[in-house]
Amino acid sequence: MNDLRRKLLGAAAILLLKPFAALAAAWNKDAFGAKTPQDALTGIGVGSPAPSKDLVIEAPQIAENGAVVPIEISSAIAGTTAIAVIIEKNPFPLAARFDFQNGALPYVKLNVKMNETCDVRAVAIAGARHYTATKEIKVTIGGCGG
Amino acid sequence: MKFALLSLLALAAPAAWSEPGLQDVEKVLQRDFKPRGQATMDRVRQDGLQRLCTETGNSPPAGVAKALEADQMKSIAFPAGSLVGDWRRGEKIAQGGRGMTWSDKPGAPADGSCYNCHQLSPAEVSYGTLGPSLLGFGKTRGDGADVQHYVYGKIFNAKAYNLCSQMPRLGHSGTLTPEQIKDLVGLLLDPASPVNQ
Amino acid sequence: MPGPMKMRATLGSGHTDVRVLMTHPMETGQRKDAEGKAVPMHFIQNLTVKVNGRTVVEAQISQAVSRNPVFSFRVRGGAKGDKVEVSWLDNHGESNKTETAVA
Amino acid sequence: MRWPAILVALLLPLSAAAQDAKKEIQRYQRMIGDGSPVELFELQGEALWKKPQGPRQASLEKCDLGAGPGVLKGAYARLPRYFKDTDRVMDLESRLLHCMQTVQGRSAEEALKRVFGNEDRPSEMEYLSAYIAGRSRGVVISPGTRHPKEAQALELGRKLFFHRAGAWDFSCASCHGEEGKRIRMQDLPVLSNPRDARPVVATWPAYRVSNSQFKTMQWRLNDCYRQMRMPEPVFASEATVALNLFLTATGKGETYRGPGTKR
Repeated sequence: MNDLRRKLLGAAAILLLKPFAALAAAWNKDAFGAKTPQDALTGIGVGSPAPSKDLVIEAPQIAENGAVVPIEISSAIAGTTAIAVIIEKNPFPLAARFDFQNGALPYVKLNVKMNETCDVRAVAIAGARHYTATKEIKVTIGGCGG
Repeated sequence: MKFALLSLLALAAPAAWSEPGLQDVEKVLQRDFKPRGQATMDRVRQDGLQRLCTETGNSPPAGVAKALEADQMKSIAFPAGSLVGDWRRGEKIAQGGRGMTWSDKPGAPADGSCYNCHQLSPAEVSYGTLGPSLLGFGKTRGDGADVQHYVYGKIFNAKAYNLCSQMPRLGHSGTLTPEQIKDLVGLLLDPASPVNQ
Repeated sequence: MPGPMKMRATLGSGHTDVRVLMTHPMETGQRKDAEGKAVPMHFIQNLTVKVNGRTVVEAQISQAVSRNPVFSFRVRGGAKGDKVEVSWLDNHGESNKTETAVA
Repeated sequence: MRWPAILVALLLPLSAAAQDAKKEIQRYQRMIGDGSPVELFELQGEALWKKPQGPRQASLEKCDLGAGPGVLKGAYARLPRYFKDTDRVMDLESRLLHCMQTVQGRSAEEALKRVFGNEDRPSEMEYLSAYIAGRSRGVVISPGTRHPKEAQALELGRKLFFHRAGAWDFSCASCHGEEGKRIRMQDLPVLSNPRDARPVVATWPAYRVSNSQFKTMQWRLNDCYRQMRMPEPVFASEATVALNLFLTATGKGETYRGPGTKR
């Protein structure tokens, strides 16, 4: 196969992929690929967030199974425009980032996977200010384990 | 009066079916179960102990129980020397729940499923309660030869001590090796084991 | 073809509750199938919630979200009949969407 | 006077911690129930129920689950029950198997090929049971117990429940026979006791979050026997239907509110 043909095929592929690429561009590859909680924070542009009682994580302290851990996060911090969820001991700690606009309240409930017992960290972004809250969730073994 | 008598008769009329006996149940099991992996059909055939415990609702007459417990005791081959193995390995064996099912690889080392029913190390909060808590077991009893002997024997064949115990005969059934049982004895009795902290 | 989605949007006190279920394997890339072959990573990356055509939530998610994801959101105000639309896009370029009217 | 005080002081921290753990587990279970994808399985089950399949290219819409051909409302809540056309007591899965053969013309072998799904692909039985059981929400559970064959199955089920066998000497009652016990963190219902059996039969079949799959009652019994270190019960066999009838009859009178969500 000659070089020109390969290049042409490549160009065609890029053209075909373009619509998807444009859509998928909003996925923060660096932050989601980060292997430490700190790198994940850096990846979403958050330096050292301040602990806040107005950012509330509602979750069970004990999960019978790490495959589904329900977490509810709400922020009472004025001007909150985004909430991120970081699971500190997961191989890739950043689990999700939600951006709220046009009347969406800074609230989300979701189910996440947890590799082991650890802190779940919520981060709220309110303009240039960043806040955080954590909650430890124990992941246990349920059932017969066989 | 007549009406009442009639309905009584109707109740007393022979049912169109008869209550299944133990033999019938075993026939049903033979017909409706199939071997898979290491779970072969010989497992549905009850041994004398299983039969007696089923028939008596786990309360056999004391005399019979004593005799059969003595039989079970004969099945235990106590190794010579110290029976206290490595508690670290014991903790792993106690945590795991694999072994002896049709989905387990035949010949692969099995676990003890201990935490399914017992509390052991205080750090493990997910423990079952079907059996008694064994937290601090060696702390109160020491680790002398008698205690070692009792713990080894109980794990090897719990039925030698209590005929209709719900605890599996982990050594007798071929689930755990003598080495593994020693490691579990270590977990329970070693003063350094987390169980005794 | 992606499996079904299901959404419920109801009026709460001063806000609208949106709950959406989506069928998706959310594969981490770590799992092996019955034949022992590694199952490739396959997970939703983007999620968009719109009310009457206006985007209200834009989410980026990872493989750490549980299989068959469920999300709840809240939107200030709202009225019966408002049109809520949720769409997702995964790392294979597959997508799906559903819509419902606020009840 | 000082004795009880010391006792209380000694016991309190432990029981308080145990109470907290129990409360947290209940919270966990409530939260996974709130965010359950069960409805997705019901939707796919409905599509499958209406999909023409098999040599006859027929859907299952003519299948008689006991309430008449195609009648789904409340049908699940009255299973297992005796069926005249087969002269057998049948549960949902055994009846579906029958319909796949008689209505759709499929072979038993083909219909039985994939009765339990896995993470890569759920089974037809799982989707269908989600949909059909869901059509009994709000209906009081009342399986058949009056026909002689039903009475006989019920008695066989009771016997099986207490029958000890297998490599580990277990019966169902080994784990489900004593009040207030648990395996690991999981409470064990005493399934021969109506109080415990009622909420269980009211919520199976169910979505299991531990493997993120929808599971049928036949699977539940199958996996119990696996953990009991027994050979495998034949799918939809008389033994499994009898055991299912025993459990369901013990829990009768409860209003069905499944499919549920389990650990």
